[in-house]
Amino acid sequence: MTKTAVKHIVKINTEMCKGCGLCVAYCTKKMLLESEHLNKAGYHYAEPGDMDLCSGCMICTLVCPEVVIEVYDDDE
Amino acid sequence: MTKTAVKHIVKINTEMCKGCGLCVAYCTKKMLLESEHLNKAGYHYAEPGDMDLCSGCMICTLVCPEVVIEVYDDDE
Amino acid sequence: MTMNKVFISGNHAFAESAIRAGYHCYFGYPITPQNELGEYMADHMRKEGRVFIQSESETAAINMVIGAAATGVRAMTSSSSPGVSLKQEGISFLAGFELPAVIVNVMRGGPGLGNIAPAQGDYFQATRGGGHGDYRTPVFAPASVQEIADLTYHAFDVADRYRTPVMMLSDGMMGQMKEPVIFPEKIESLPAKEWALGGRGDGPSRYLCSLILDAMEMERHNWKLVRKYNEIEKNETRFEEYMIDDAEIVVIAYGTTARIAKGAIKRVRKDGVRAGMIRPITLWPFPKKVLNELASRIKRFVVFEMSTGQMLEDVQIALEGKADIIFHGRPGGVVPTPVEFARIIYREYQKTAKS
Amino acid sequence: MTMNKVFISGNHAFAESAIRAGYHCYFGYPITPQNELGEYMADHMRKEGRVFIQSESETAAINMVIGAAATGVRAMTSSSSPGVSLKQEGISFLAGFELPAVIVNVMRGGPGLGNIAPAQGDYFQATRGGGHGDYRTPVFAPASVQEIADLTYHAFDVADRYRTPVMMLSDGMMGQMKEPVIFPEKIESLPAKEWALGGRGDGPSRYLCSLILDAMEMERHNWKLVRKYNEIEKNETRFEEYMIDDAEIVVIAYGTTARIAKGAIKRVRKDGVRAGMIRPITLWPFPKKVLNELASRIKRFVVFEMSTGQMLEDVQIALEGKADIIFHGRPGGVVPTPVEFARIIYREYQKTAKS
Amino acid sequence: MKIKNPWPKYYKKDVVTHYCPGCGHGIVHRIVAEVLEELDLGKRTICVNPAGCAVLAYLYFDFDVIESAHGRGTAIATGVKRSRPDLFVFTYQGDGDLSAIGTAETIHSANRGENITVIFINNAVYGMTGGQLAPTTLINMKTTTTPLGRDPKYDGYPLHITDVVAQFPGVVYAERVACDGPAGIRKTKKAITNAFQTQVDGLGYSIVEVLSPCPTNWKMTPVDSFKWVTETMMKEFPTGVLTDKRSKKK
Amino acid sequence: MKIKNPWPKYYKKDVVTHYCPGCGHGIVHRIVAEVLEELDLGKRTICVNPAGCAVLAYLYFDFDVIESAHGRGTAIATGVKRSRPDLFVFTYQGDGDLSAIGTAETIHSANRGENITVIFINNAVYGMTGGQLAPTTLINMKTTTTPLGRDPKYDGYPLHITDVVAQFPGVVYAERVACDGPAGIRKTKKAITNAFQTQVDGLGYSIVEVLSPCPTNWKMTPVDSFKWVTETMMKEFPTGVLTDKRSKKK
Amino acid sequence: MLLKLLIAGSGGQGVLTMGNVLGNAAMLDDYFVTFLPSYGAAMRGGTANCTLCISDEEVASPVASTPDMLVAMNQPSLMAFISRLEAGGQLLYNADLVDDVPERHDVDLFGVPVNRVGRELGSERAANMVMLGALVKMTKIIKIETVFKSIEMMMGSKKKLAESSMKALQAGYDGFPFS
Amino acid sequence: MLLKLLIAGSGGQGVLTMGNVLGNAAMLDDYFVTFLPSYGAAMRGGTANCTLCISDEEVASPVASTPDMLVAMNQPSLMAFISRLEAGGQLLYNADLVDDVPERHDVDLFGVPVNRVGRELGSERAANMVMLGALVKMTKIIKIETVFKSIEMMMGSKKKLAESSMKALQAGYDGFPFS
Ligand SMILES: Cc1ncc(C[n+]2csc(CCOP(=O)(O)OP(=O)(O)O)c2C)c(N)n1
Ligand SMILES: Cc1ncc(C[n+]2csc(CCOP(=O)(O)OP(=O)(O)O)c2C)c(N)n1
Ligand code: SF4
Ligand code: SF4
Ligand code: SF4
Ligand code: SF4
Ligand code: SF4
Ligand code: SF4
Ligand SMILES: [Mg+2]
Ligand SMILES: [Mg+2]
Repeated sequence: MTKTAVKHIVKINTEMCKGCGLCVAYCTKKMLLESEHLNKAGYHYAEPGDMDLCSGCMICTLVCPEVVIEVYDDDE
Repeated sequence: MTKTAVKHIVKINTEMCKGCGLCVAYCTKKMLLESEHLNKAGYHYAEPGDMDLCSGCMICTLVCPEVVIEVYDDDE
Repeated sequence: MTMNKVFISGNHAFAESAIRAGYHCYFGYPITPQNELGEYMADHMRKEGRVFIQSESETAAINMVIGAAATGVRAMTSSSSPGVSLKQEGISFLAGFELPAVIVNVMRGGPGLGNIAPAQGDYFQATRGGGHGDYRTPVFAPASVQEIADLTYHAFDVADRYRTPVMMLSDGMMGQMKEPVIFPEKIESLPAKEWALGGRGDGPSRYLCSLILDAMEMERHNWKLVRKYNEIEKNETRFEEYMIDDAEIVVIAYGTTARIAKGAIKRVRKDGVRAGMIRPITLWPFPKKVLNELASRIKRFVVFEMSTGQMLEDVQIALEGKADIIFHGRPGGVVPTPVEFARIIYREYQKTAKS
Repeated sequence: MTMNKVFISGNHAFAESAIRAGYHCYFGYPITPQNELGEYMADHMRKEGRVFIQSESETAAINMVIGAAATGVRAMTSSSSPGVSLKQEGISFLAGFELPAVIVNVMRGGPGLGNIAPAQGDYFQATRGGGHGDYRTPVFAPASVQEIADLTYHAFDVADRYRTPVMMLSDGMMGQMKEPVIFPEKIESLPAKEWALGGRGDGPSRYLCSLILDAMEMERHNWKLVRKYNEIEKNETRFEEYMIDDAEIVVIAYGTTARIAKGAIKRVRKDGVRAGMIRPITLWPFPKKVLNELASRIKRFVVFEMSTGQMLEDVQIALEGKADIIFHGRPGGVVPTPVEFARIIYREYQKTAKS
Repeated sequence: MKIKNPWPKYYKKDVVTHYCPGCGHGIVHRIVAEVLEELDLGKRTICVNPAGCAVLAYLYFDFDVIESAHGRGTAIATGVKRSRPDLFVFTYQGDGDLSAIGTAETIHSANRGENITVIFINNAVYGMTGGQLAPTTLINMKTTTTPLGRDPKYDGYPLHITDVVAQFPGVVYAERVACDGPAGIRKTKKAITNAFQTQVDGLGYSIVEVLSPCPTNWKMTPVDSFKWVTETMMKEFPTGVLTDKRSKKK
Repeated sequence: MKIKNPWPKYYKKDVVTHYCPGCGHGIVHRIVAEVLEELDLGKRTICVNPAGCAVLAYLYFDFDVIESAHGRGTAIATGVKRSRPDLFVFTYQGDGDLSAIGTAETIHSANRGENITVIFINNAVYGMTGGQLAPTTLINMKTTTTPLGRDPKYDGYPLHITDVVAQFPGVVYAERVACDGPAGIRKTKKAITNAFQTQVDGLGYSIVEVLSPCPTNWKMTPVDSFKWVTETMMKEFPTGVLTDKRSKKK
Repeated sequence: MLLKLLIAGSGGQGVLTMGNVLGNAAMLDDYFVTFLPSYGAAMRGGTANCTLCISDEEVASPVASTPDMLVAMNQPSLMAFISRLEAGGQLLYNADLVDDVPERHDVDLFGVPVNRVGRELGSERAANMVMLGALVKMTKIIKIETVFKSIEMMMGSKKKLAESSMKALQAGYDGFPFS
Repeated sequence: MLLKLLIAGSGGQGVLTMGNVLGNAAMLDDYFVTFLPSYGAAMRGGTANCTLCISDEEVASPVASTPDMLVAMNQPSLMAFISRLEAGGQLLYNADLVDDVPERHDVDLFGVPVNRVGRELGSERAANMVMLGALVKMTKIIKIETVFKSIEMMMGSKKKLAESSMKALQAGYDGFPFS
């Protein structure tokens, strides 16, 4: 898979994530993954995989019910 | 106005009549009249005029809210 | 004075007095014997740029009142017995929210559809917070059209001061009859309520809710309400003493029955019967103290109600068994006569004499 | 015996026992903490060719009950505090119609939305006919899941015998907790009710109504109801005496608080504290007589409620000031502990000793 | 001498109704009684009375009747019919009763497709309580609570509740008719016959809305009231069959 | 490093909601907060919370909120708006709240054309109380009170309340959308924007029905729930604009 | 002094107006006064009636189970209430609509041809004011001037109505007792 | 004798089933027993817990503010409830999902690798029954046979589930104390 021009950084507040898996399912680049670890609340939280794949399409933030995903333009 | 073949007799229970005037207004032969007398309840009750005019069409009984009109075939 | 006296019905007096109290919103649903109240509002409120809505039901009306009260304006609804039953959930919410509102109940005969004649059968519902949960509402019981005007005006102040729904408990006779009335001054503007919701503006967001999932917190809220109710008992209890000083037998009655009892007392006094009356003007808080004190010297109390005996229980609680209580009730819409009451008072007075 | 014992929740016990009482129709609307009751009905009623309807509201549910009861079948509805407030108009109609029905209230914290924890804040509403007009409804207060089963079964008989709505007053803890229960026999067929409406057939037409426009007639109806209520007071008052014989201090509590109080009494008895309890099983009619009689020898009564003090008033009325009453309430969903109650009893007992 | 209009079997004789002169209730009462007789239903009928001017209908109807709390008629009818499906059950309700306070019960009994019949008397006002605004009151129409006429901005628009429920799959027959003269009264009888038959055939919910004169609160003569129904009320509430799913359901 | 999705101004930060994983409420909450920010309404907004899973929404919304008794939201909103027409007022209600116990309030606030907005979360069940039948439950759908599936004969049919009110003259904007994936969520935001703007322009009643997943009571994964909305729920409840009278009213 | 007055007639006859005008006048003369109408939809188009209690001290009950005076505007209302009339009391009846007056020797009976007088004055609708005039004359408690003022207050807005009412009032006052 | 037992875990771990099975068994052994679940939508997908009170006399309160025994199926529930554990009480925790056990020297701590054991038996879903077996062994109040009967009664309809449950129960019973 080719890498995108502008780089993006995806931050997920894993402690507040409820592991619903929606971002994982809808990530246009399939780069978000479900962790096999549980957070304190007992959920398999989501975590970014290969950040370079991120296109910054914001779909993940659109579907996240918990508003725990932040996407940044990595401008340097 | 020509008289009808079969004769009819119209009886109105004037004491229970409320003088609404519907039968008078809708009588197809305009033969029902509003009395200038009041009944005990204080209404100008309806009363038949020239019975011979009655066609037995039953319109009066249809519109009477108090069900106080009776129409008979005068068979003799 | 005569000049600003008006000959007006109880239902209209409720309405006119509320308008003079500066209230902004009326929400209600028609029901006899209080239709004239809403009709008066329909005539006057919109003209004055205020709000009149005939709601789809009493349930909707009380909830509209909640919404209006939440914004800090004075709001009111009115109904009669069956309709007031439908407001009980809403009244419980008002109490939980601690929102001020005035609710008028022009009582009629019950239970069920009953009839449209005057009765006093909703006393329990009014004085014990007919809705669910631990709460009380101040209840005013006017005995004349003038008092309807005065107490309605006052009710809005009490509602605001304590942030509580207030009930005006009247009956079909009071609502329908006309008497001369002098109305209080019209209030043009009211102080703002700092707790009212009006959008967060530049401040922090706020919410009004009665939901308190944590039991401990809920309990704190319940006891807070109780403290408030104790305050109200301390400050707002009202009653009228009538010919008490030399009384040997005391009548307890409110509203319609009280004014009839007055007539009865006048009559028996002519025959030297030393009768007096305590007329509760607030049914809750109930004038317990004065009754209990009286009981130290008076051994016979007569309770008159147009019901099968409801205020009776408050009298029993107040007197703590210190005196005999005779109850005479006429439920179902029957309006007793002064002669009838006089006969009872006379009979019971004889007994006192004997004993 | 073990064999027909089942480990079941209070909510399910209400339902199963009603089914065994041969009732035909359930109408209700979901509300925590009694959802399992309706869900049990949904599971069982249609299977048995009976009627289960989840109505659009509590208001609709109680009116569906009226319709079903009018045809003579046994009918029931259930809810929790806010939902029961919405049924008050309908309950008043049931009383006016003189129709039998069973209404379950699994109480929660209030007022308003409050919370879903166990509470006893609807006592006034239940025992004083929360709706409008002069009426009462028998109120049963089970203190164990077994008693839920027994009293629900019994409630249908009382409802039919006196043609009156009957209230089952419980709380979230009772509804949710499971205990071993032995259920009464299932009733297969019930006697016909001659007053029930079923079409005129070849007889005269009949009607059921609570509207009585003539005040005199309405009054007659009101007093007829009172005579019935007196009968109920005479025959149906129920209470449990617990360690009363040698008691020097007596606890009064019902339902959840009563079972907790029992634990407390057991504890203090270990320290030689002569405590006992009167547990009202019917809240209306309230066991006035026994309390009043006890007051001649017992000078200190402790009232425990999960409210800010409602049954308290019935105790005051019953004791007529003959004894001291100490009230300890935990409203809002807090479930008190035996230790907590024991401390109160102990403290008050010391005072008795002193005085 | 033979009588041409024998007394309706299920209507009480020699009782003076409490209705005002020319009130539509009396006419519809008679029709209901006639149809129950023609379909031979009177013996197994339970009627649910409203709170409204017809609250006393049980004094005139000669079949079993139960009263209802204001607006709850169809909930009560649901309870009756569900416990005794063999009975013939209908409600008789006014516009305030059915389309204001009873809205939820009306909508949901219809949506459940209860096998009951609703006779809906639309006189555009609250008759019994003295002529207040009803959901059905026409725009600009004066009532005691709209002294300047109904203003849609404040009071909303005339509510067409029958058209609403007619769209529900569970509502098998719905018709609006007008009690505005001989023809309208005949149509009314036909509609009520169809509605009752729908229940008898076990097909589901049926409702007949009758535009009915209230001379007293309209402040018109009975004759003018009839005319007003035809000329004014029917403009807002056109008569006709609103749904007829009988063939589909059979 | 610039953030592409700054935190919505009117949504409380660092608060864990009580919603189940994948619940639609969370998504719609966020959208509402975003639109209030974009239309700069947050400062003069009063939201009426329901009794339902969203009963605690006031813990998440960062604008003024008043709770309502179950089903009475639009009555309360009416009281708020009528006393303070300058405020922006919307209700947030579930299907049980709005279309069962609240039916009368919904119908009549809509018919009065109250200048308020209704956000209607249709998840086809009673979420908060544990998954009972709702008026919107699909035919044959299993719930805790329809263990064998919703049977129209007993339980009635799925109620299309938004379609009903959309026909009222006082209802200016009504749209049904689905929270079933990125596209649906974008449409949802657009619809809510239109509805809010309708009120801002003083045109009258607006309502947005959101088909919203309830994974817990549907007993599905959040992802399957999204699919189920698209593939099953939308068959019964097609999305789209149900009425748009904005041009007429202007 | 306590005067209990019952005015009865059929819906359209304006008996409530009579009561209101007189009650308002009593107020203007500084009496204690209560007015209680029959109410409710119970008997549509049937009889209407109202009770007035006029006194120089607080009025206990506005209800008059046994009135001192009865004004009957038509036959049915006369029949309905005459039996309740206090012994020694007075009955005023509409001579034009009442043709048989039941025997009661313990009360004074006065017939007033109010419809006729009204008609002669050109408005039969003012018949009630004719009766009111007669009543005022008979009771001798409230000054006729005050009643004029009262009419002024209550119908002031409707000039024509007020005038014809006053004319009728005067006629009834002057004409009483009619023979 | 009065044993107060609190079983806590996350929604899906079947803690209510544990309580039900044990409570039902206690009944079969003719004990007085109460079972009180946490209820309400208040905390969706959060922790679930239930309280069991087993006694040879009537149980006053089904609430256990200070349980004698605590069963914690995961870390959060351990954290939530350990402080409430009665001094001298016992704690059973799921060793597979709990990695730090807060210091409490006044109670006995037993770790049980229920997920592992369950997995080994081929059904991790039966982990709760492994824990129940250990619990029964430790409490020594209710006969294991009765617990089997109880499972039979409550899952009888679902043969497979019942069997795997019983296997797991036995394993937990035999394995306890795990070291
Ligand atoms: C709960 C309740 N609210 C209000 C009333 C008063 N009430 C009785 S009938 C009625 C409305 C009557 O209008 P409608 O239903 O149109 O019947 P109509 O008299 O016009 O035939 C009202 C408001 C009541 N009896 N009960
Ligand atoms: C008067 C009353 N009845 C019932 C309830 C219980 N209750 C709370 S929310 C609710 C229904 C929730 O379903 P819905 O409105 O669809 O909202 P959701 O939880 O699905 O979002 C019920 C029945 C209540 N709080 N008050
Ligand atoms: S922004 Fe788009 S590509 Fe990047 S993680 Fe989110 S969904 Fe995936
Ligand atoms: S969508 Fe949000 S809550 Fe769901 S898994 Fe992704 S980050 Fe977590
Ligand atoms: S039957 Fe016809 S013609 Fe004869 S009176 Fe009646 S309406 Fe007139
Ligand atoms: S229609 Fe009937 S009530 Fe009306 S006037 Fe004719 S007879 Fe009398
Ligand atoms: S008020 Fe209207 S509806 Fe009622 S009886 Fe009179 S005319 Fe008929
Ligand atoms: S139950 Fe359904 S609606 Fe409620 S929070 Fe959970 S998923 Fe959301
Ligand atoms: Mg009407
Ligand atoms: Mg829902």
